[in-house]
Amino acid sequence: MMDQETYVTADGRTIGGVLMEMRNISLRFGGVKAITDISFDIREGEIRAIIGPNGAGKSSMLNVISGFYIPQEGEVWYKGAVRPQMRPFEVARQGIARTFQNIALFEGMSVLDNVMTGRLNHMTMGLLSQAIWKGKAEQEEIENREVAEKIIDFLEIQHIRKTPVSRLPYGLKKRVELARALAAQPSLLLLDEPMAGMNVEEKEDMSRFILDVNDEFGTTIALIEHDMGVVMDLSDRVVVMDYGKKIGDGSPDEVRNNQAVIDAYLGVAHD
Amino acid sequence: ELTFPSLSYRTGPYAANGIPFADGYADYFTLLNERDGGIGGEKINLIECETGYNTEKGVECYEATKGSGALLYQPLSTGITYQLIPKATADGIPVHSMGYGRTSAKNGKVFSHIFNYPVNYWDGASVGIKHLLDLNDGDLSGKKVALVYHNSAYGKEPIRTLEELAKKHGYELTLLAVDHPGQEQKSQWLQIRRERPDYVLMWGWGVMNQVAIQEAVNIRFPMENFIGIWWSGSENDVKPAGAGADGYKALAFHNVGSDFPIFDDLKTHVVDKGLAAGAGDQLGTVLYNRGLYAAMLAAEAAKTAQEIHDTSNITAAMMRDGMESLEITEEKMATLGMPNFGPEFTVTCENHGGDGLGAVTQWDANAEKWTLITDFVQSDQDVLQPLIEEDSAAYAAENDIEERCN
Amino acid sequence: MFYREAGDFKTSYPEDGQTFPIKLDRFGFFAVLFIGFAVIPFVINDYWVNSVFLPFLIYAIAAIGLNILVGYCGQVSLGTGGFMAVGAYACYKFMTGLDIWIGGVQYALPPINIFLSVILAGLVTAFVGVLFGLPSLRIKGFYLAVATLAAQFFLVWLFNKWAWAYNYSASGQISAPERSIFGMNVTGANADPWVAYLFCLVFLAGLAFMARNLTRGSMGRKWMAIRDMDIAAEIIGVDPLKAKLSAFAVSSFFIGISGALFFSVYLGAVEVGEVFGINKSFLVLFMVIIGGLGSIFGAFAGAAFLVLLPVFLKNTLVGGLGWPTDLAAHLEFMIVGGLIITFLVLEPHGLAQLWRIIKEKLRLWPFPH
Amino acid sequence: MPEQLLWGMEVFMNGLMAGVLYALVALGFVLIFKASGIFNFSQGVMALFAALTLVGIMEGRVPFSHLINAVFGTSVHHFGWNVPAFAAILLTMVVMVALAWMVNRFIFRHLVGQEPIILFMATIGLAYFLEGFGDIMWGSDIKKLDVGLPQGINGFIDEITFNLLGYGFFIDNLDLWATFIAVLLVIALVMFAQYSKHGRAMRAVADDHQAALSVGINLNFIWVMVWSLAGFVALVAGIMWGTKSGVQFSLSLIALKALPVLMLGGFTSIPGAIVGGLIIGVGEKLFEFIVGPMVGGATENWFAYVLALIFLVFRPQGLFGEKIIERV
Amino acid sequence: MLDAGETAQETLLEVNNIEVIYNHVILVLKGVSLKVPKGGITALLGGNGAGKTTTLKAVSNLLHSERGEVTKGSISYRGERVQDLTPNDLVQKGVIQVMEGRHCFEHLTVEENLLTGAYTRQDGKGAIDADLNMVYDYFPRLKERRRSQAGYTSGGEQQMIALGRALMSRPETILLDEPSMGLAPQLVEQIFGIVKSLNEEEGYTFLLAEQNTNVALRFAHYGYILESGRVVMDGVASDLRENPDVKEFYLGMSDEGRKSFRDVRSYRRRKRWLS
Ligand SMILES: Nc1ncnc2c1ncn2[C@@H]1O[C@H](COP(=O)(O)OP(=O)(O)OP(=O)(O)O)[C@@H](O)[C@H]1O
Ligand SMILES: Nc1ncnc2c1ncn2[C@@H]1O[C@H](COP(=O)(O)OP(=O)(O)OP(=O)(O)O)[C@@H](O)[C@H]1O
Ligand SMILES: [Mg+2]
Ligand SMILES: [Mg+2]
Repeated sequence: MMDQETYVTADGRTIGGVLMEMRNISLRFGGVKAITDISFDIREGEIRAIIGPNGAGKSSMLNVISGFYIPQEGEVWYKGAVRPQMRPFEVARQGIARTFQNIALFEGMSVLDNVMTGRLNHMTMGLLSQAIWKGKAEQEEIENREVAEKIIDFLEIQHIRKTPVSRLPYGLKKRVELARALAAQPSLLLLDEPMAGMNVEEKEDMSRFILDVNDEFGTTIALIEHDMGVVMDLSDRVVVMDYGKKIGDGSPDEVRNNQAVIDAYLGVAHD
Repeated sequence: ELTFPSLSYRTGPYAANGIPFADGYADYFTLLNERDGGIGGEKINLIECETGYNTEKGVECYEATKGSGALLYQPLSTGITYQLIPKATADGIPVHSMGYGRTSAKNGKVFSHIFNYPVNYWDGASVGIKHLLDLNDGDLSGKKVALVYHNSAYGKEPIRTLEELAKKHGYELTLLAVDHPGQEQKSQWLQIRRERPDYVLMWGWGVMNQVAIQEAVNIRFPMENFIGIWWSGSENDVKPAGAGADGYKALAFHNVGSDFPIFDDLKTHVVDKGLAAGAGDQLGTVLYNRGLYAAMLAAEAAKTAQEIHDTSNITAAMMRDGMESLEITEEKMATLGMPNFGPEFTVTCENHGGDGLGAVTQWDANAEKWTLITDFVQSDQDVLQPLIEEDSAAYAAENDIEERCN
Repeated sequence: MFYREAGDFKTSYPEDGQTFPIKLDRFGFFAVLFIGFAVIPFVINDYWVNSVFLPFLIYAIAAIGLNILVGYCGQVSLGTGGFMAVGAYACYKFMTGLDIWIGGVQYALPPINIFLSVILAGLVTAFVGVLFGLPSLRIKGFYLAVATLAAQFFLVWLFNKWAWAYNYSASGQISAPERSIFGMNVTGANADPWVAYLFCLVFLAGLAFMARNLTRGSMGRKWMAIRDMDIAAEIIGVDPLKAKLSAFAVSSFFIGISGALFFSVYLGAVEVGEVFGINKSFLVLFMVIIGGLGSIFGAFAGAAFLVLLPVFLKNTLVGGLGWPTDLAAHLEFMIVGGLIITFLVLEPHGLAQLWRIIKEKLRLWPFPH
Repeated sequence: MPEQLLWGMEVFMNGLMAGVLYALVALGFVLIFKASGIFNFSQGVMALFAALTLVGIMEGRVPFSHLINAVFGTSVHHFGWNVPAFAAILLTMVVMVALAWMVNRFIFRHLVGQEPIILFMATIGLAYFLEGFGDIMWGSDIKKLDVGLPQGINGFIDEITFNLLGYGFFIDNLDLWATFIAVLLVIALVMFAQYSKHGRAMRAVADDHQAALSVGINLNFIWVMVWSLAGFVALVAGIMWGTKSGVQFSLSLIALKALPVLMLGGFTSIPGAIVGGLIIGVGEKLFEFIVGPMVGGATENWFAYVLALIFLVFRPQGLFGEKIIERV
Repeated sequence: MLDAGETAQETLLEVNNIEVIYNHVILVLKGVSLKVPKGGITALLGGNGAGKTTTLKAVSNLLHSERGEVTKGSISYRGERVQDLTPNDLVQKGVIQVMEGRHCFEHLTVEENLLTGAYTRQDGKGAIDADLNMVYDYFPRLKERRRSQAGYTSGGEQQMIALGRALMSRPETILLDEPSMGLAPQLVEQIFGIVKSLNEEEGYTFLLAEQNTNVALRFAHYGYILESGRVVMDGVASDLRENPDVKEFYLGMSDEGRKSFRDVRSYRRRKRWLS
């Protein structure tokens, strides 16, 4: 079932084999069926969108991927093997980073510190050497700081580097969250509505960032978004969910013309 | 000028007890100033410092006052006393912990600057048992005695003594600890109700006393078989239980009530002049009398010191000498207007704790007053003395102290 | 205007990450260090040491420790008093020669040097702290705060009952015997005030340095992440077990040391229920909050404030105005309570934040926006 | 029946009764927590203050007499009249409402939207303040409180159980009364919080101050109302405990007995306070009865907390508390 | 109710040159003035951090709890100064805000959340129930979830709750902060449809802050554009829609029509009206 066949997209990116595969996932909360028997895969290097009406179970799906929700049924395959049940932080250490729909930044810390938390899994110094600081710990800190600063540069948030996150407007917070996730240098990046609450200009910026990340670092991206323009333009393949069920899966064009998708979600055929 | 700091606690959980003591202590010195112009012609300077019964504040008070020529400290809390034992000794200032503090400080050979005359807790335990012996024609064998105690260093003090005495007199001892603050004692009193001890002794403090007495009333424990230590025997402890507390007993090392000539003097020279400490409404209460008594002993020691050193302006070191040579006799007390106010005793270099004379008082709920129902009787020195030797020796060893008085 | 930071550029990350990035601050810091180590020891007397400096230094250590747990890691603890007691009793056992019974045989260590005793006491407390920190994995917020009271009450009860802990002394109190370092008495009644002062200052300086380093590095970020949003922290890769327990360990280490110093250097004799009761827990928590959660400077400010304020009030009300002591003490309660409220209303994030805002204002002064 | 078992049963029943008394204090905490997310540490001191005020009014004491005397050199203590208990309780309630108003006006109005720990700290500040204030106002002597509640062993139960089992159970009359009152209180409060408009608004405020403001809930009104209710509960608790041990400073420490109850029952649940109280009461009494003698007794203080802790490990929000919502 | 372009209406809400400072030091609004005519839909547009939310909060007096304050200028409603009123007074006067970022009462059920919206109403249970049904008609999804705690609903569902809750108070003026955020496209249309119908049929006045300029300008009558705390442009919605800058930066249209998000190459360009 693992198909490792790779191909090259129209704009010259290489899409690899299957990186992650969800098999027959079902998730219930008491009586609420958030996800019912959904399967789909994410291939290496692609931008995979998940769309669907409100309450369809998209965020829940991301939570399953990042190990926060444990599905009652189904398996998660990652890098060619079934992922055993593990705690979310272990999932993160396997190279999966994400952003959240309701921003989950560390409000009490500065932007820089928030981005640096993304580097935590790359920092290994023990308690004692950190307490003494001089030497190895400082060295490690600086190396990671350099990575973080690069990402801060990349996302153009240098000017707010030292600002406490709680003072930022909504849109910038989203960007900082992206920076934090990128700082982890993940192999799979999950984005939950990264562009909610942005105007077109900002969405353009954000799109650019996402494309560049995908391009430059080869990061695989799974993304939830309600702006159809963005989804259709950016993604290689789209999964459509409704009421916890999968109602469509395919290239943007296929999805766009799928009657079930139009009925459940788009309302009108999107240009 | 003679400086006496008063480390009082008019606030905090034990304020109700601290206030009358502090008032009595202060009023006595005011009386001396007003009536006699001080001690030996030297005016007394009383510095009150509020500790709130808190050890750290006690330290602060000590440090703040010791520089001003303080002659004597009455720490009024076991915790503060323990702080001050080494500190005051090093600073050469005597400490008088009257009816509390470290019992083995009685051994003057080890504790040069600490005095705890006229009695200590172990004396208290022994006097209590003596009273029970009296009630039972000298035989306690087969009787059950329960000790309800505050679960702290203070509360645990009598245990050792009571255990020794149990061996000697053959009674059975039950120990019932009550955790601070002691608002809930159902468990302890249900156990008493079940096991029906013949007598209950109590080492309680603060709200624990009131609750214990109330619970005893509730389970209809015969109050005359219930004896508290002197810190569990003030008006504060019995009044909340109302009529039920009638007959409750408590130990004492000084007399009660205001039926002494000195109270007339206090009235004319202090209260009527508006010089009374606090609200001036505590005269004659048990703890007021205790403060009065403590001040009297301090003043007498100062007088003795003035005589020994032949100067009116004594120093702390001289004060210490005076305390070590203090002699309280009935005549002395009578001339002071306090006949039979406390036991007679003498302090010596070896013995800083007096002769261990205590008495029993009883509460009359109708008249709302305490009365002394026994004479001052001596504790069982045969049992206590070895314990004191043992404990003080341990302290001496731990702190490299050489024995004095030899 | 007065407070300048413009023109103070950083060209490397170590420079940018230093504790006092602004020259003026750095200068002030060294001045304070100099005064603390080289001036004060020569001018202080018993009163200042015992009433002001020792409690300040020792409480500052405790406040830094608690701040790590509450301010940085977000785990509210009301067990500080109990943990200080562990430090105090451990220190007592080490300095008087720890005795252990193994298989009916008693082995006794010789008394250990006071400096080491204090550090070992800190380590023992760290261990106990981790034990009581375990529930924090399940229990959060105020539930945890109340749960830590279990530690508070249990530990105090234990040290009251466990005769081994107080070397079977008749009264159940522990008293610090005389101990010295470099031939100078640190504990006991004959300790010179300046020696005791320096002894505590060295601990404070060392620990503050460590706390600062821990909190600015990856450890500190883990803690803060857990504090701000524990779920998100876990999802981005923070192991909550390790993060919380390490915070408990480090914090308890600090608190244990402060307990050890509190007992051995400051008070000299301790009765556990009274000295390390729940009020102590609250007092230290106050310091942390008044000073500012998540700020080392705040811990200092809070400790200074709450040590000095009562002394100051007492001296003015009783000494200066001649009020009766009890009225003064009651008023003190009201004033301390009132001030706590006032500060919180003025600036909920504590003195540290107040100071930050003043700086920001100074920067603008005298021209408003 | 073996004696041990009978005793155990007696301990059990008394544990239940003690638990009710704890629950009375815990109720006040729950109310305020439910209505504002404030963990009101001053609840114990409020009970003390209420009881002090009640006694003060009943005995016709002059408030602040000590201060007045110290400043003006006068000697006033009593007005010389006595107020009947019922009227005094009403007057005390007025004072508690005034207190609630001031608490809101001077403290919490300024702390809207702050983190819970800050609010918690403010209540500790308030506790300090009230402690000093209560003492200055009414003096720190121990006062006897008697509003006519009976105390002591209930003869009826004693007799019945003696006839049935051969061992008369000890049940305190005061405890019976406390139980009765507590049950009434809980029923009334549950109705109020769960089914009234203000009750709903109150829970909304606890969730999100800002949003509550935005839908037009009058925070000031809600808070004054809730603090008044809590003041009333404090008064009831103060009467019960004050009758037991006299009115004095230590009364404020009963808060510490209420905390494990609260934790076990859940901070937000009114019935939880009662159930928690019962479990804690029985648990600590039985533990002291069975295990206490082996470890030297006085275990109740910490055991209550440990017991609550054990429950919490399995249910982190307490038995009846609202589930802690964990979502991202 | 209002035709685009019509301005001769009674001004309901007037914000006059206000300045807002957070935390005593952070100056956020630097003199914002705007007018909201009765019965109109006025849109407040602008990028992230422009100050839209702050403006709305200044009006509804919610700044206080965020440690912000209006230091200059005035705000009046029906010609009456409202700066010193409590938010609750304002709701009683008929002004209610739907806050950005949902802000539901997590522990209350969906239905209870909606009912809190009716807190200030005095017109009886019947009327409230009727409105509840109206909200459920608008958002059937909420009806399905009415018994679950709001904390467990999805982001979009929470947004519906927030909106529905505001409707429950039967206000005269609604301040809407980013109503479309996180909603599925057809729901966005639907919500604006609701806004429009409430406006036209019931005469509600709206002031809405919105990032989705496209939709906002389609439904609004008048628009203000904020940039870093200042109003940089205002005008009738239809005019704004035709403005080339607005077109490019806010509507994402260039001369050639809509650009693909893939083709945007540079991140940041300067706005012409600022240079
Ligand atoms: N922890 C939970 N407990 C109970 N119900 C839940 C929980 N998490 C999600 N749900 C429910 O599951 C459904 C799917 O939620 P989810 O957040 O995945 O939706 P979504 O597709 O992300 O919607 P939106 O676009 O509005 O964010 C919703 O109805 C939600 O109420
Ligand atoms: N509580 C606060 N403390 C300090 N600064 C704040 C605070 N809230 C907002 N700000 C600042 O005020 C400015 C305006 O923020 P505001 O939230 O009003 O923007 P907005 O236009 O609503 O943006 P968005 O579209 O992203 O929601 C921002 O620069 C932000 O940094
Ligand atoms: Mg979602
Ligand atoms: Mg906004």
